[in-house]
Amino acid sequence: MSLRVSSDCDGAGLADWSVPTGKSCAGKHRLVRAGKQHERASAHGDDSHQANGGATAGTPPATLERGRPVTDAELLRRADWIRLQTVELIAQAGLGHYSSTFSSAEIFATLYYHTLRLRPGEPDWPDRDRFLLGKGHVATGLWPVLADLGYYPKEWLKQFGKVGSPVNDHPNMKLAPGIDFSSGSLGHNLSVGTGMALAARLSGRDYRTFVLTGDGELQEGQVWEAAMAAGHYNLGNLVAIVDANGFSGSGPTSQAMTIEPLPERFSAFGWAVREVDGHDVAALRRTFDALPDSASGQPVCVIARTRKGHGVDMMEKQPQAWHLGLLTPDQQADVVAEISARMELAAGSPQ
Amino acid sequence: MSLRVSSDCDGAGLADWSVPTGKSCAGKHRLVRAGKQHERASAHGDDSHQANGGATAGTPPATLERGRPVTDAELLRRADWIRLQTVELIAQAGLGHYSSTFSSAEIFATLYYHTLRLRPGEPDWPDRDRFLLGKGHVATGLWPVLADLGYYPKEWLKQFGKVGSPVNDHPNMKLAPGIDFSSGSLGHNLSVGTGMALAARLSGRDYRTFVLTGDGELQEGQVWEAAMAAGHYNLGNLVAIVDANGFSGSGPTSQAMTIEPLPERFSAFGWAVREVDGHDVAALRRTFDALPDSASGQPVCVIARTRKGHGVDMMEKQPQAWHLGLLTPDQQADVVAEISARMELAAGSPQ
Amino acid sequence: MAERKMVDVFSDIDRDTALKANPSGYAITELAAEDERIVTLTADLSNVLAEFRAAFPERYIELGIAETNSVSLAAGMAACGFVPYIYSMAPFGVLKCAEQLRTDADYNHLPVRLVGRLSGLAMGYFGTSHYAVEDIAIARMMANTTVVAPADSNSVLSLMRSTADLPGPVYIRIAEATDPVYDEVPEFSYGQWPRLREGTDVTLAGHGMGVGLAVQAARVLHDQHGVSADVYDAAYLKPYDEAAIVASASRTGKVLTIEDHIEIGGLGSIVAETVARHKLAVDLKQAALPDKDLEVGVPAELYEFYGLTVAGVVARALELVRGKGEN
Amino acid sequence: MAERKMVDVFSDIDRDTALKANPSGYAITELAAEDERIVTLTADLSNVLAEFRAAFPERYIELGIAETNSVSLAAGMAACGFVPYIYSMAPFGVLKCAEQLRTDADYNHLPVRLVGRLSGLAMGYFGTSHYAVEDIAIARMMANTTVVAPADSNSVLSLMRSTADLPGPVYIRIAEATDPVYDEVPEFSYGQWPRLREGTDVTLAGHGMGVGLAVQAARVLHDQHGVSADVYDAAYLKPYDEAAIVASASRTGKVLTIEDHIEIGGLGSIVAETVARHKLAVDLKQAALPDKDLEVGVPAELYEFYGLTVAGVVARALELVRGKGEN
Ligand SMILES: Cc1ncc(C[n+]2csc(CCOP(=O)(O)OP(=O)(O)O)c2C)c(N)n1
Ligand SMILES: Cc1ncc(C[n+]2csc(CCOP(=O)(O)OP(=O)(O)O)c2C)c(N)n1
Ligand SMILES: [Mg+2]
Ligand SMILES: [Mg+2]
Repeated sequence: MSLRVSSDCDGAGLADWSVPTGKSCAGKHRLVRAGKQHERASAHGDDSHQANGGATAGTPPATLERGRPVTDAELLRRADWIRLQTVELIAQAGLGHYSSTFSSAEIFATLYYHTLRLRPGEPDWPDRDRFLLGKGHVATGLWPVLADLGYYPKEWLKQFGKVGSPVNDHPNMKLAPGIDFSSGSLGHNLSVGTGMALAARLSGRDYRTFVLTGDGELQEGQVWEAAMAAGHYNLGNLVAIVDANGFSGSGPTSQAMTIEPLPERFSAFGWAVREVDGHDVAALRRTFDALPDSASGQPVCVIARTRKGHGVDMMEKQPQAWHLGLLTPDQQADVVAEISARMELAAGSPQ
Repeated sequence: MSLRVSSDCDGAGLADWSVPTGKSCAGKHRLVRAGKQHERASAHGDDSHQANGGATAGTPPATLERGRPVTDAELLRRADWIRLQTVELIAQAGLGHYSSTFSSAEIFATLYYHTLRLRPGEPDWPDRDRFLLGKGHVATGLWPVLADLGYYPKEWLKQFGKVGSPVNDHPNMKLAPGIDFSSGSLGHNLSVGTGMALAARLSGRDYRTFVLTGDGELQEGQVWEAAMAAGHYNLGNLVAIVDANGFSGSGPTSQAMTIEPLPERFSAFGWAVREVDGHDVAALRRTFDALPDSASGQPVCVIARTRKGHGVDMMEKQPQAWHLGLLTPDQQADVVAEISARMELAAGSPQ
Repeated sequence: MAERKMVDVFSDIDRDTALKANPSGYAITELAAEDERIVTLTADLSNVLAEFRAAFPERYIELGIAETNSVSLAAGMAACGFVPYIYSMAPFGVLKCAEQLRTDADYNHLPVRLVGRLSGLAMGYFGTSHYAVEDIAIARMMANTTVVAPADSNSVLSLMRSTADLPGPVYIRIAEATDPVYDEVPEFSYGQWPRLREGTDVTLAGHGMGVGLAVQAARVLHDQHGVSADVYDAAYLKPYDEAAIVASASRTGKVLTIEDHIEIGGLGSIVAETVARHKLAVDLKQAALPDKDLEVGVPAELYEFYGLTVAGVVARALELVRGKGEN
Repeated sequence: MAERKMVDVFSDIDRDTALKANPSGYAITELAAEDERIVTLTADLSNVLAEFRAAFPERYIELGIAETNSVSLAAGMAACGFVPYIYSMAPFGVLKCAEQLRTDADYNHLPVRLVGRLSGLAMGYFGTSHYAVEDIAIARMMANTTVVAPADSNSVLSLMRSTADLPGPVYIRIAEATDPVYDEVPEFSYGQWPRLREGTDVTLAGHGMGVGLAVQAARVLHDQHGVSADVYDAAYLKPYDEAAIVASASRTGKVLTIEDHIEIGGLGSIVAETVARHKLAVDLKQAALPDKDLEVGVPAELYEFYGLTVAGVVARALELVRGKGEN
């Protein structure tokens, strides 16, 4: 953890997200490490994000701290709200991944409304916790959340599926603030996250990196290369969440290519393993609250046992039929009714 | 296991190794399955192997059956002979992988002089056991063995390292009889072997497929994709032998990128695991003799605990320095003396 | 706006449509009935092989989302006498497995076939990670591999049949949801480009979805602009039809290539290289994807955006003919 | 025959020689002293970074034999402000990781650098699996990636220094054991090709080991054959120097490209495409590797076999000048 600062750079404080600027400081570059704040809330590259939702000039952007208080009922409602928003976005575009998004809804809700340390007004704040959507095909579940938290205006959602839109079927870090890395090709993001966790350690920052992977995604060998590296380097600041819904695109993973026994596989690769019901927000909350200290010696794999299509009966029954599809207007009305009824019930019930 | 023979093909019995010939049988192709012998001992492709060592027209080629009787002393001598031959081949070419070959010498000896079912006079005999050299950089250990068994004339070894030679630093199935698949890029051959094991099952043949992998090689994610698939398909006819010498190219695997605990990793991926001293030929023999029936439900991983450079003191002490190198003439004289002395001792000792 | 939505070419929902839009799935079932060495493999893409799986359940091998393994494993099967067809999404089948394809299949001259569904921008909606727009450039590097890009369903049938017995690897690049070009199953000669229309003013050569555009554009050019186009189906990208390029380019002096691929390394490069080596001073243009960050959207919108439409092709052809907008 | 043996460019045995033959290892140590964002990563190739590891032990990350992971992981570090240099054997660094390079580094405009040691036929002895002879073709498909191929140790230093601050990915293709071309560290302008000799009869353009061959061949052509060659160091393959090609080709009417790469997709294609697009009727030839199965042997023998020698380049240049042996 002892990076030597070789030389200082006039003027601009080069932040950890900044792209090398070369001439601007005579070729001398230093990392800004923990504790230093940088001046502008900005983007990943030369061409900045197209908008910067929450930041207001003058006032320092607010930090959403880890472990924010929230009731289980609120989280469950939030998860169902994510489902409803997803149904809308998919209808707008004409095709989408329903059941895959539904299995992650409680995970999204818990991470973004309770667990992660974020600064929506400064999306590239170097000390934010990172979240990588390995199973990038469920970005529809993330877009409404990021809009709600103020990363960008809600109007952006209306662009979903159109040429030029910053929010798309898969997330692109060059286009949408709040996206820590692009995804779409399964199996890459645990490697990317391992790199981010190593980066945290090297720059002395205490952010955590969370990577959500599909269970089918674990069939990619690159995931095991990354798992091996994270285990080898004792990256206690890295958390893999497996959305273990038992299905990949065309059927049950147990039939297509089994990935079990998952706990044994991850522990043999040097990880601490937690198994949890991925729709039980209380259990998810507790699991994330009890994550070991970042400096601890083992990456943590949270195996979230989920149901693909959870929250909509007909999808739970035929998860692979709704991996990629489009509800007819009638079906959509039924689905919306089913979810909304549950939300109202929850709103009426005591916490 | 019930392949329908859709139609018969006039004339030529298309053997399992044969490349599709298209017009020759009006587009109708069938697999030749177990029990059927094919007519010619030939090569993998249109352009045949450049020689066909043992086959004599008229007499059917002899089969070397599994579990051939051999003494431990003979196997140990054979292993040291492989070391001496390797030293010679490398001197001839000017660079080579000493310590990596030395750690596999007893494994080569046991497989080729005891375990594998082979027909050197008919290198492409469909029912032969397959052997794949995942760690292709130790082909110097294989070339003298294949020549000795009659796959090709011993004179071929004199071509080693020259442009146009069929035997090279890494094995090429298009050039050398007895090579079941080319290798060189680490991490591929367990996938290839899984394909061969599936092929055996589909065509109703009882051959076994053995894949020798380096332990550093296990850092490749593709190995785990293959391990997963072999476990999933219960390929009891597949045997992975890990040459667990504790070093990859530039240092100890434990420092570079740990692959332990190996037994746990393979069992979590659905394999039966055997651990054995990879220089103890009796133990190797017993392990291979006791392989479960091919129809059994689990691929077998034999973890051969070895020493990289085994058999030459100075190389055992500095395995990575001799991963790739060239002995000076003086060093070579010492190495040859050390190995030869041991061989003479063994020749004198009672079995 | 209905046609502007993403067409579902591979989910279970509408099996009838899916199968009609799935000629490579149809073709392999037919071929496998004749050739029992044929097996199919997918990395979580079993939907496109529903018919095959029903007919030959034991000859279908699901390999999970593990593309590199599927290529090397197929090579192993090929070395034991099988003829494996790997069905994959083109971006993950080619780009992700370039080394395995080269080292295990191509170098060993093994009859591994890769059927790349959803090539080019066909997965537009899914984002750039799902684009296969440099696959031809990569496949073309492999000395022993045949590369074909069928124009429509009938061409898929023809090219899959006629390449089935080739001794080396074959890459079959499937363009999705193309308009029909051939009324019946055409005959292809290995490495040759059918001449679909004879003309003298400008050469139009395309592959995959580019063929339909060329044919339709030629009609418009003739009917509305009095321009006579020489049209080729460049279905074979390796080997390609050098004689056809030279003959037509010499005739017209102007060549427009049309492809759902980046402007480097594909048909555009093939034609440019051929023209240069033959010292033909010819005007060249490409309707292809630019060498820069690509947009995301449903395919129809993307094709519009990049001029891969009949109108776009007509416009470029007219520029060529009228000597405008040259680089 | 000593020089016909395999030169050991990366083992521990002779550390002095290894370091002298290791300018990319030298350069990165120097750069890292100035820029603390720089980290290095290898997949079991730590030998080539001995000096860096001694100077910055905590900034060296060994990743084991897992090339794809190293690329995506580097992209993750780059997204957090680091500038990772991945040192790998060129065949495993580029071909095996094409998708990770494109999707994670290039599409995201991240400053990931890939230093491809042992490119072309430099690992000849090890067999075709170890050849990196289509790496330029693949790297050139990536819109945001800069591709350079230094001619000698001084060029390695220059090109590594001058690309260190680029905002996007860089692929640095290292040719091993080349003869010196530059007496001191040259200055490169981004995307431009230094003109090493002025001439009027024939253009010689090479990259990597091809530059030294071009320079030496030009001398022979002049002294022994009275032929005046226009010589370029085509160190930048992306972006490349279109103006230089056009100017020189127009001047000489004859261009010979020289490269340790297959004849498709590399410098030969770049020049052919440029010439074609500019409608220059020029005679073209390539000294490159053929599009067929390649031989195995130590590099020196292979270069001899494929005419990648001074004599081979002179012979081809003379054919061009005398109008013989054209295709
Ligand atoms: C490398 C790669 N191969 C294939 C695909 C196509 N694909 C998209 S989603 C999917 C299934 C994913 O299954 P899983 O990881 O279990 O996620 P789930 O949808 O069940 O949450 C596939 C194969 C892809 N995106 N990337
Ligand atoms: C894909 C790939 N990456 C890198 C190499 C270069 N390489 C050759 S041998 C070797 C070390 C292998 O270590 P291990 O598998 O343990 O084999 P050992 O020599 O110890 O038997 C490496 C990295 C390669 N051949 N293939
Ligand atoms: Mg799943
Ligand atoms: Mg080892």
